[in-house]
Amino acid sequence: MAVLRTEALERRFGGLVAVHDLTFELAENEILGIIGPNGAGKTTAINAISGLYMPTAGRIFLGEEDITYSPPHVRCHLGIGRTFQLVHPLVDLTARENIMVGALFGQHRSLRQARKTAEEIAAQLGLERIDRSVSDLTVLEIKKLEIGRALASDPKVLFLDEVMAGLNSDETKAALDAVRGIRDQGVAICVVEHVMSVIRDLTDRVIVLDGGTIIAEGPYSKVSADPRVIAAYLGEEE
Amino acid sequence: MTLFRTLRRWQLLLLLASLGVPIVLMLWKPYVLIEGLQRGGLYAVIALPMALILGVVGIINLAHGEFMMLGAYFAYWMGVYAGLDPLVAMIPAVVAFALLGAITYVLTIRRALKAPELNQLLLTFGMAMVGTEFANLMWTSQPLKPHLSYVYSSVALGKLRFGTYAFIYTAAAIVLLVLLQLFLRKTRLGRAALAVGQNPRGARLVGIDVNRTYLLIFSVSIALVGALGAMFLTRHSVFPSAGSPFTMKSFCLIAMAGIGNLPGVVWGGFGLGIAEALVSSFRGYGGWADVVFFAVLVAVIMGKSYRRQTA
Amino acid sequence: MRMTRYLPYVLGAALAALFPLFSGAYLEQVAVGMLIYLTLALSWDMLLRSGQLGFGTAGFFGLGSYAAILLFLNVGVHPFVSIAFGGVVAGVVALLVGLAVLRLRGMYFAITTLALAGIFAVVLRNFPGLTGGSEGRMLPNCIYAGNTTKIYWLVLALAVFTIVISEVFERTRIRLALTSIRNDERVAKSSGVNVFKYLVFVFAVTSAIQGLAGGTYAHVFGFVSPEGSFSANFLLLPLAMALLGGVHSTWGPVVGGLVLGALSEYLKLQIPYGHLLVYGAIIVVVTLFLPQGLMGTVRAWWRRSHVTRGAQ
Amino acid sequence: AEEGPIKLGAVLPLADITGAQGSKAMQLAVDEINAAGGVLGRQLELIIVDDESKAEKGAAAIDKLATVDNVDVFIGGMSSGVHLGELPALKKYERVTVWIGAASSLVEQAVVGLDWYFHIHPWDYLQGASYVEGWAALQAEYPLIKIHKAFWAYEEGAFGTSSYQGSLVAFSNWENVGESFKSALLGGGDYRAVLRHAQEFDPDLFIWVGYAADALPIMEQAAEIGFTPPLFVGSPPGWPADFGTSPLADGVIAYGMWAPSIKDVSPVSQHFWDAYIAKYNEQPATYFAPLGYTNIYVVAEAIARAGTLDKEALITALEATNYASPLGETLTFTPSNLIQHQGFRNQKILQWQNGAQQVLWPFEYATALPAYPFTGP
Amino acid sequence: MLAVAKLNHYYGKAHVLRDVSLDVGTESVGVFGPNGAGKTTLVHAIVGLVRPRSGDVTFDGRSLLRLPTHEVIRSGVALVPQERELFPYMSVRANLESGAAYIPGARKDLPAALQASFEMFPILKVRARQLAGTLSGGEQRMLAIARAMMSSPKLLILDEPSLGLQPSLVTELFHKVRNLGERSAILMAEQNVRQSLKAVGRGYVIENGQIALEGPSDELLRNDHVRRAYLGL
Ligand SMILES: Nc1ncnc2c1ncn2[C@@H]1O[C@H](COP(=O)(O)OP(=O)(O)OP(=O)(O)O)[C@@H](O)[C@H]1O
Ligand SMILES: Nc1ncnc2c1ncn2[C@@H]1O[C@H](COP(=O)(O)OP(=O)(O)OP(=O)(O)O)[C@@H](O)[C@H]1O
Ligand SMILES: [Mg+2]
Ligand SMILES: [Mg+2]
Repeated sequence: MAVLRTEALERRFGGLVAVHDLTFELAENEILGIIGPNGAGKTTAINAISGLYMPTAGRIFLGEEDITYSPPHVRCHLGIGRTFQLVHPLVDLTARENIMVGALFGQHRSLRQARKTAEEIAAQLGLERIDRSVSDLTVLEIKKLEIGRALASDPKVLFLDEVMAGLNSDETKAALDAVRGIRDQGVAICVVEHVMSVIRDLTDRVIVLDGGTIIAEGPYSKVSADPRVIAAYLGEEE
Repeated sequence: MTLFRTLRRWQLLLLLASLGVPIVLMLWKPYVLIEGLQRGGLYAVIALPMALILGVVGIINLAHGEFMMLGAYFAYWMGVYAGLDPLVAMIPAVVAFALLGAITYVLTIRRALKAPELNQLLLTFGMAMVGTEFANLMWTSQPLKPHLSYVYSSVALGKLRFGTYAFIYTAAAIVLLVLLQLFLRKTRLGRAALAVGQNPRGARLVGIDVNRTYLLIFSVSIALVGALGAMFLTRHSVFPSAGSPFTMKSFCLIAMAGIGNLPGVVWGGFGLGIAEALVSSFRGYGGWADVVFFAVLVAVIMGKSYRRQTA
Repeated sequence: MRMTRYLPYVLGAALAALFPLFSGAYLEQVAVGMLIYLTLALSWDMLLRSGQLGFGTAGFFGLGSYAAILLFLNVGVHPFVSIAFGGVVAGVVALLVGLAVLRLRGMYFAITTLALAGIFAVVLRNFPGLTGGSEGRMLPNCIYAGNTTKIYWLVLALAVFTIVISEVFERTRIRLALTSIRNDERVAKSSGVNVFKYLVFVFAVTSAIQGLAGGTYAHVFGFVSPEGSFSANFLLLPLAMALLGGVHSTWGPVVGGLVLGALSEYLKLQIPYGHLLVYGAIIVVVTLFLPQGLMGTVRAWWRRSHVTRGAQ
Repeated sequence: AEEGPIKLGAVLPLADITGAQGSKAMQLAVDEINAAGGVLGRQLELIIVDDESKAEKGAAAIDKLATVDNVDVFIGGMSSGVHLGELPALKKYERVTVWIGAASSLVEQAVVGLDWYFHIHPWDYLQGASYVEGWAALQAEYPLIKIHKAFWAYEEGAFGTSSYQGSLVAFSNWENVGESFKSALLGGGDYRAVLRHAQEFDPDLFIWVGYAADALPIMEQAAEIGFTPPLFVGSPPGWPADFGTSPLADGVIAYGMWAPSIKDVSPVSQHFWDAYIAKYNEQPATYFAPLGYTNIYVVAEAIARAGTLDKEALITALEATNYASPLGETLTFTPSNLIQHQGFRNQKILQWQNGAQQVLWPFEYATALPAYPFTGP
Repeated sequence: MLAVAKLNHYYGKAHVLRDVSLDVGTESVGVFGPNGAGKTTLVHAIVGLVRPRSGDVTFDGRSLLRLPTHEVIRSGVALVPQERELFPYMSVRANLESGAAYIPGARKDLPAALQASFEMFPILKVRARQLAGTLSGGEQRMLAIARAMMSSPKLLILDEPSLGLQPSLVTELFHKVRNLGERSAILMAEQNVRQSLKAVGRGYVIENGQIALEGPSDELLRNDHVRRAYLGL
């Protein structure tokens, strides 16, 4: 059964249709990859699903519930977690508190529980410097923080928008394991990445967006061979 | 789609209103239009230099009005000692206040730019206090104003008799707007100012001397407001707290126009001036003019935010 | 363990409560003024912790003053009840207004709250029958008949109440909510923070505190008037105190309020003519040399010495 | 405690010219009295505390003067708003208080029944009544002057409104129209709407109640729309420095308690004028200067009369005050509507003529004949 | 052309650059290293955005260390910052123009440079009138790269330029870097070690703020440590 489903989702900015007629499903325990050229509408789709932008048309269902017009915090309560492509950690909080925000408000834990949750999640993600101020953290740690905060709200669906960009191969490997670990907890995951090795190794299924619509769908091996995808997105590797 | 269409209709209505209201007023209460434009011109012209440094480069200057007040005193004493008419004194005022602005910038603002943004509030609040008290100690709180016979010149058109001089504020607002727009749009320095205001680090990385740009814009703003103080003095008295209401008025206008929108400041000034003049034109309702000022302000700000959210 | 943690606070509060024992009426009266401003400074800061720059402090202060005095004069309730009423009115008005204006951010919010304060004052002035118009209304007898010690305790209670609320804000989830909103609203929303609810909540609470302060002030000094009760002083001075002390904390505005309050009184006695010049100059210099505010500087220094010791 | 100086505690807004000059004039009087041997063989000591025009600062000032300095008498005062905040403190100490400011009748209501409270400045309604008297006298004396219709332009704050409302009752035999404007002191400065309404009303007498900052701009804007009522009256608490030099000023009627020209008819005033200029090298520009001077002399003479600082004796001695003041008239304390100890009740009707304020009424102090009607530039 | 000598930098007490030295001639040089190694700090030190505690940076024989950033840029250095640093409320076109407008000598070639940018990233031409702040992540990256190239710098520094770019553009970018490297100097910090090693002639590996390895790219490609830690082999 689908955890998340969109029907003909659309989002415009003035005359520009950033997401157009987007219909897809996310199954339980699935890791779905969304790829597509820059400006294809991937981030916009995540924003529309997580509620930061109201869709201009279409519907979104989380399980049975229609969340098309719910405000973002309600969607978070209902089980949508996400990270941000351009990370903006909460700089006046420590790393631990950053994660606690998700636990406190996403799931309405008590402070004490939230603190514990934050510790567990940090341990799970290998985030060590948990009581440091965010300004001392490296990009890698900040990305872990992003995931941790989303995870702390105990989502049913987790959107990861280019969290692995900028990691080297060692770090990527660790991140892949972490994401799989999250999936194993029963979270359906949707990853947006431009690093094909990640998509290849991680995803069960891939959707390719271009110009706001799906141009291809299927396992990575299949879509990566699709000439349209190669032309629009992958290019010829020399 | 429907949204798009209603927006259009909405804009059309606005356009009609902005043309229709003046025409109706012109026929019904010509004074309102004339005096509203004059009064609004004063608001607008004094807000423009603040819009330049607040809206463009993002420095909040709570001492704005105090610089204007000092400019007015400067012009007054130029009149006493050098026999200069305040309008002529605008020229030395520009020079003197550019210098004053530069010194102020180097000694204070420059250091505060690295600090949290709100510190500028405190810093310029302290500066405003120093300015007011300095004037108070130097010249007491007794108002000063030179006599200038041209400021009450008027023309009579049939039964309609109105003052002509105060259009100088209207004209100054428009001229200053045009000059500033040209400066910001057409000159490299102006564009650099915009860039600095949006992202100082980015500006450095394209080769802009950020510090010099700040210095320049701050001095220009102070020079302008100093000279406008001289112009203010032609029709108003100067006293130590003469400037502070204009700081707040200017803030209001800039917020109403939207940050960085200089034409909006001028049109907003005119609009508020006319609205105030309209309310005061009903005998006994002058006390509500402030409410109208604030209500229009709030309505515009709210309306814009609403449009931003739906668009 | 718990006991010792709160010991400094209890001691501080006791010391403040016993202040009248070793001060005279004069210092009490000065303290009354300082504590009122301190309350305003702290409440202003509490809203600022959500990233919202409020310029409505004087407006809600004045609103609370009027509500308290008018209820007291027309209905004849106990002064405490009327002060509470002042707080409630300010809070409720803030709640209603907040539902609309809290969609605004940054300078737009600041100016709109400033405009609202202006509207309150003008509207009250234009209903002379009820409000006494421009002249305002006067109390035949002030609270405690001017007994400064009792007044001091009353105002101290107000300040302590505000400090406690502020600490509640600091020690519960509220701090994380407000900080996340201030740092990145999108992140806050997507992490489940009901941003609007929290903003309305703090706006109403802080405005209610300002209303309480206004009601108290009006009862202590025995009058309300548009010029007196809505004076820009009740906006600008608290703002300066909070900023000078250091924002986003309880103790910054408290220290700022005490320091600036004491400084202004001291300078006034030392330099009868022109003390405001020196006062302003000190504000400028402190801003330049202690950009983090007094408490921020102390905290940074503390952290530095702490970290050094930790490293050794 | 019979040793050391007699302490007078004054509270004034020192950043304002009224408080600044008032306090200087007080010091002048104290120095004069001390130079002449003091009072009861003791020197006077004047302790001035700034109220910063804030109620809470004023109240703290009273407490300081009472408890730290332990003053014998409270003097001073300017704004009514600040004074309302000071009253609780004053009532607590119940020391003899001789106040020169605070004209609002709201204050009068607050000091009902206080036998130690002496108020020198006329209440707002007293001022109104005195102008009624003045205009009646002027109309009787100069039949050319006829007033049936009056237009009141008053600043919208407490000062303008209370003056207007205080006068309205008094002038019930005129047809009055009032309208408020925003004073330049508070960010206003455009009077044309009000002036046009006045022009339409075509009054015999036009009066504006505002501040010094409004004075010249109002004249200019009236000239701009060609508004020249036969009587153009201004009633600010002080005039701007250059008002007299403006050609627009000529013929403008001023309400006030004092004008420099009073020195021509009053030796006390002349003495005060000369002494003030000699000491401070500036001219007294507000009537708070002679008021401050008066404040000291009234208190000092009363102490001398009482022969003691005993409160009851001092009150009795103050009640017997009969001081020829630099403001022209002789000051005595008589009951007003609500209180027992009201000092001045009269204002003067002055007129700007050739750059100076001349007294038109009361006729005892008249320094010039009225110029009528006002013709504008 | 560019010589960095014994650079040391601290954030508070953290020693993030330790005696870092490197050279860039007319060639492309890569800087690799894990997150937090100090790559960004190094390039910031070169352009004067941070002031190192000791060491020296010389460019064309002139020390850059005392120069303010804008002078460094005007002397012919351009940086594609990791954080993009665009002007969010300016149009794409105005952002591009700003890349050349303040560099003496680059101004007259502005139209041609603009043309070249649009050729390199055609989407920017489509978005020319859109505000930079509303661009997608990848589009912003393109704009940052294009803006830096607008001035035809003598030395181009790229801090993780491939971040967020679609694969085809990454390939193109590295291709471009290789071509450009034949004419002007390039210093590129990258995580995508595999592809970028093909684009640069030489490389440095920074770890914990120190140069751990350096050498020609083919040598690095063969190095065990590099293969294990950065190529995932
Ligand atoms: N402003 C700062 N204040 C304190 N520490 C900082 C600051 N900037 C960076 N650091 C720290 O300095 C170290 C080096 O950071 P730098 O950004 O130079 O690394 P990097 O190699 O560019 O890494 P990345 O791949 O994450 O971009 C990191 O540990 C980081 O946490
Ligand atoms: N607020 C906005 N106003 C106008 N256009 C916008 C806005 N936000 C996004 N766009 C445009 O919508 C398109 C889709 O953007 P989006 O961020 O969804 O792309 P993306 O697929 O995430 O790309 P990338 O891989 O580069 O992150 C882009 O072309 C972008 O310029
Ligand atoms: Mg994206
Ligand atoms: Mg980096």
